[in-house]
Amino acid sequence: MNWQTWSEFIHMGGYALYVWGSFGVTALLIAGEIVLLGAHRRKALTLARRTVQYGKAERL
Amino acid sequence: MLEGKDLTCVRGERTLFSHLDFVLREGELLLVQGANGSGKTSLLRMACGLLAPEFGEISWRGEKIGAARETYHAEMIYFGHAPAVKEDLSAFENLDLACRLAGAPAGRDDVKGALGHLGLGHCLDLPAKSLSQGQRRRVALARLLLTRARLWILDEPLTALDQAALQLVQSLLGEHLSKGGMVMLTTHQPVAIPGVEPKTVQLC
Amino acid sequence: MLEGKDLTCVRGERTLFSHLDFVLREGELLLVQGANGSGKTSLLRMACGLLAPEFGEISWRGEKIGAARETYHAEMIYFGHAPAVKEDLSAFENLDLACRLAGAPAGRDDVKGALGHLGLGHCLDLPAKSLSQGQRRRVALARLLLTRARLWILDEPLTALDQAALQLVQSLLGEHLSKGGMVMLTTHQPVAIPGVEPKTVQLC
Amino acid sequence: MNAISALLRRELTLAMRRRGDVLTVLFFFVIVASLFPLGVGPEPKLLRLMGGGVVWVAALLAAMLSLGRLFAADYADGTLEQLILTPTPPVAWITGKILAHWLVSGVPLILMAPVLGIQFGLSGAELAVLMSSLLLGTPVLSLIGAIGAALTLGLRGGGVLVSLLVLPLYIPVLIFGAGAVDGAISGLGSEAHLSLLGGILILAFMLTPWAVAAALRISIE
Amino acid sequence: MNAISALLRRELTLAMRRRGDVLTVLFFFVIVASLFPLGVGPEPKLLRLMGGGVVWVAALLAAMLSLGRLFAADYADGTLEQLILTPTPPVAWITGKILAHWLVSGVPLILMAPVLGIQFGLSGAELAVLMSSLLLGTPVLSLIGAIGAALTLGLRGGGVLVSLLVLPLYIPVLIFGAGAVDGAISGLGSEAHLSLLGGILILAFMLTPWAVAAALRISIE
Amino acid sequence: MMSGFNLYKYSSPATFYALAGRLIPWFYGAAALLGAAGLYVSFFLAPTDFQQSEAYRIIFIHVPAAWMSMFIYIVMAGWAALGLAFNTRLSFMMASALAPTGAMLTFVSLWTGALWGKPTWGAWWVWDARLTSELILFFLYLGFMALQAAIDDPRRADRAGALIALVGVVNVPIIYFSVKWWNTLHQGASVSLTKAPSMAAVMLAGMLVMALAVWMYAIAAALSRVRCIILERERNSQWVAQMLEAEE
Ligand code: HEM
Ligand SMILES: Nc1ncnc2c1ncn2[C@@H]1O[C@H](COP(=O)(O)OP(=O)(O)OP(=O)(O)O)[C@@H](O)[C@H]1O
Ligand SMILES: Nc1ncnc2c1ncn2[C@@H]1O[C@H](COP(=O)(O)OP(=O)(O)OP(=O)(O)O)[C@@H](O)[C@H]1O
Ligand SMILES: [Mg+2]
Ligand SMILES: [Mg+2]
Repeated sequence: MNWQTWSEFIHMGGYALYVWGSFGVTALLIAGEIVLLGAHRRKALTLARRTVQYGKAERL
Repeated sequence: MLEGKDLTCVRGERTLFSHLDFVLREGELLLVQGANGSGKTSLLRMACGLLAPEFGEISWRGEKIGAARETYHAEMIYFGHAPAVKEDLSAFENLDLACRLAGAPAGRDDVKGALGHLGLGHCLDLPAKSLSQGQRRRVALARLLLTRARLWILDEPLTALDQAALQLVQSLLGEHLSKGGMVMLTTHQPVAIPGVEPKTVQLC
Repeated sequence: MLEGKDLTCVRGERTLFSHLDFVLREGELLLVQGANGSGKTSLLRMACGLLAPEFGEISWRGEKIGAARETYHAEMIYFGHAPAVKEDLSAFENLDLACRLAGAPAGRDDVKGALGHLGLGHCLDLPAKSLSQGQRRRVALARLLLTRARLWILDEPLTALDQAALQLVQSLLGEHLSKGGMVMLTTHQPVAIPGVEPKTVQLC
Repeated sequence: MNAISALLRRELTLAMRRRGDVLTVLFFFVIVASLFPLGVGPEPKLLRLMGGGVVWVAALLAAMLSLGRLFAADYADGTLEQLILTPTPPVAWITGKILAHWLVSGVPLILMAPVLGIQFGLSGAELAVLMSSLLLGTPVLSLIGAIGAALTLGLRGGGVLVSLLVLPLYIPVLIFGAGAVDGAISGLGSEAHLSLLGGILILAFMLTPWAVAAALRISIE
Repeated sequence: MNAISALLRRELTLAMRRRGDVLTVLFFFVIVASLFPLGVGPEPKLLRLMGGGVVWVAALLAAMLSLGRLFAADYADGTLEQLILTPTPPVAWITGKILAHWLVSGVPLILMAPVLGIQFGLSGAELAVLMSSLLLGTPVLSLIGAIGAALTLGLRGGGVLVSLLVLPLYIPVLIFGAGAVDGAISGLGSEAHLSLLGGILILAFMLTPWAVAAALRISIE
Repeated sequence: MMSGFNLYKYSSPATFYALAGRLIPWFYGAAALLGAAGLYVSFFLAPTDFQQSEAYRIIFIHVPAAWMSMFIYIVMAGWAALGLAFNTRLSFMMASALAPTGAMLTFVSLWTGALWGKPTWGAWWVWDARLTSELILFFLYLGFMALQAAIDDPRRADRAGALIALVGVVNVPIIYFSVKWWNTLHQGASVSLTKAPSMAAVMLAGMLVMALAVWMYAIAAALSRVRCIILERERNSQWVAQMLEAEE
């Protein structure tokens, strides 16, 4: 085990900014992409629903 | 009263017309006629103040339109060849913004009502790029329902419209004229407004 | 013989037509009809090979037009919405170059004759930008007088033409058909070619 | 006033709907700035000396290319005539449009500049000077560029033509902007350059809208 | 063959009738290259080191701006469809068009380059290397650029978009072109760079017309 | 009336839509598990480097991201080529779906590299060959996405994007070697990571596990995105209507 305490872990031997900057931003980007994908899916679904309703209305 | 005196129009190297006079009084319809390229659009743009005449002058209620710019523009609406509809905005946004920019914002419901009146009720929120050519022109025409302008200058407002929309526009014109409004119009199609005898300007 | 089988056309996200068949034989005129936006231009461009059908195939003398590209293009002439006239070249240069590029150079006198036939004799050497809309379309149409193509695909060749030019084009078409040529045509105007009963394809 | 705020809102909405166009200009800026090290070589000392100049030249070129968006679309679809025919004084809405253009195409450049500066090895204080010089300078680019954009409306070859009209006028901005960064690098200080840039900004802000209004009248006839 | 020579003649005639456009690109080249001494400062040693790179970057940007002329006019007036419908194989006339484009927009840059090189203090032999590198490199710019021009036909924001597509692909040309000049300046020799440029030219000449043909088919649908 | 091939072509996005829907959770799950394992290796198993101290741990995200950014570009170009060759819409959609994830990973590798460079080289960025080519790769992704965004007609967008992806992939080796050559002619900053031999195995394992995690994540993200694209494109078709009705 490399780390005795949490603060040591957080401190990363003085390189906290760089290490957590890397891992943190990566995590943020991945989370962001997942959120955007969810939004994209909701948008696509509403678009499709609206189109289907239009189609029905036109056929009537 | 809109009055043009001794107007000459030169485009490129050609003189399109010269010594042209016209007067448009309250409740009158002025029809500008002529073949393609005879200068109808040019005359209408002069009347708006977009194009300066080579000679002659145009006045609104006795003042030159260059000098009375702000009051004139507040009382005038122009409808040109291009519909001034932004492809990326929805029909609602387009009309709403057009009213705001003209300095006469309209309520949400009025805007919706105007679009509904022109048969666009079901596509208020579609971006204009997915509207057909005719539908775009209707969005532009809806401004006529909301405007309080006295003078309407309309350049071929009837193109790309189907029969129903055509009737609607004609009845709009009739109503406006009967309330003492003024209309300056060009069109290649026949117009018939009950109870109105149009004055004409013939270009050739 | 030009043959289209089971054609489907998708533009953007809309299917304009599907399962469309047509056959065009020697001496026949095929009239493609339909409202604005119904897909006439799209069908003609498919027939040229400019637009790939979503399904189905088009063949010329039994071979798919994609495979027989060179022979097909050598026997076909297309006239689209845009007149393909360069504004900076004169009428003469435009027509001369069009023939050369199509691989069938014509003599100086033939080119002049064709332009003269279309009433452009007096403006051979004016740059096309000083020609009117109708005159530009005549320059483009003059190619029909010089071409040896069997198949003519014409997209609204009659717009912006006056009565005389209209007659001329119709007689050109009649002559071409009587010599066993083929014509595929769209137009919003009525066409009457003596002795020819057009086939029609109706799009909607 | 109401009309102007409506116009601003409209411009920003349109920019949001056309995000691609905005981003493209931004990445053009980044790419052009990155071309230089590739042309000149990776020597860090040399690059540091060039850094300010290169970022500024890239900003100039990006601003110039983004001018196409300023009036062209409105001209093509007829909105420009309608704007001219509103009762609002032209100078007011023209200023609004230029402001919107700067917000959409100038501000992203300012925000991206430090990233490019780092690539050229500029330090923190130098980056701050680079950003302030851009903050004062890019509005001038939008203001002056608007004149060129208005004059070339509807002309063929507009893109290249506008560069020919506008780039020479951009040169003072370039000199003072890049000079500010150089001053910071060489330790000579950059206040003088920055205050000159501020002066140009005020001058341009007061004069150019009138010139643009005149240019638009000419182009729209 | 006849059709191709007719096409070439046509392109050159059109360029002569539109001399303004050709000159505009040339002046853009000159202005961009001259912006750098203004942005970076007048240090002669620094300028000499940058010279090759800057001239090459300016050439890249000028070539990119001139791409608008390659197919856009023919697309707008319908000539492009007619060209596609000729019996001539597309690759043949596309090569012809690109060649004409290079003659009109690449060759003037080559001829102008020594003047700019002198501004940066390059010597005679170095200028010769600069010109040969441009001679080998600018055709590649036209060839690769044609792909971008063909793909962006008729798209809004085409000008900036084409730069985003094309500039990254130009980078090898920039590196070897500017590298040749640097080699001459530093005395390391420039044969290797020039022969690599030649190799790229041959490769591009053989491959890009096919890609352009495909791109045109896609855009014209 | 419809030939078997046509039927296949029409139904293929529909079946793929459902299939992708079933696969996505598994790929996300695998990504999460592998990611957790990889992070455990990175932070707890891998010992401290005696030269770089803890900063070197960035390698566990940097290298996998760099690998995947290049790999995804190649896969994207492969789908594009398939689409152009066989005219299958699904291939084009896969290519478009991969691009944003690829661009994101390229950015991650640039970002983490910069954050690593500051403590090790003392500079956020140097114009080293590998760095420069990664930057250019980023531009290539952006160009692809910008082109597709600028085209409204999906059919044209697909094909145009596919062509530029292919042109890019032909150019990538040329760009790579030119950049490499450009840099070595001058003296560049040399990247060398000093590592004890015993460390190498752990590090390699960690990087591999993380790379696998990123790989799984990229597949999951691309599949989710392709589902959205299919839905947008096929919203006029029968099966979408049926599917939406079945849901209600
Ligand atoms: C912005 C800066 C950086 C970028 C864009 C970058 C990019 C890359 C790329 C593209 C790779 C994969 C190359 C391949 O596998 O062939 C890579 C691998 C690697 N990078 Fe970086 N890098 C950067 C900074 C750094 C720094 C500062 C270090 C360490 C001091 C570093 C260490 C490594 C190592 C050890 C590898 C794996 C080497 C191998 O597998 O061959 N990188 N980097
Ligand atoms: N900006 C311009 N510069 C030079 N000439 C122009 C310009 N605008 C129009 N013209 C020319 O002026 C003439 C008249 O144009 P105008 O648009 O006024 O005609 P019009 O009567 O409205 O025709 P239409 O019925 O086709 O609308 C035309 O010959 C046209 O070529
Ligand atoms: N490149 C394109 N991308 C997307 N949609 C297109 C494209 N070209 C045409 N369309 C659409 O396809 C439809 C048919 O167009 P087409 O030009 O074939 O009509 P048309 O029958 O020739 O009409 P017109 O009589 O007006 O010439 C129109 O709704 C049009 O908006
Ligand atoms: Mg008119
Ligand atoms: Mg049509």
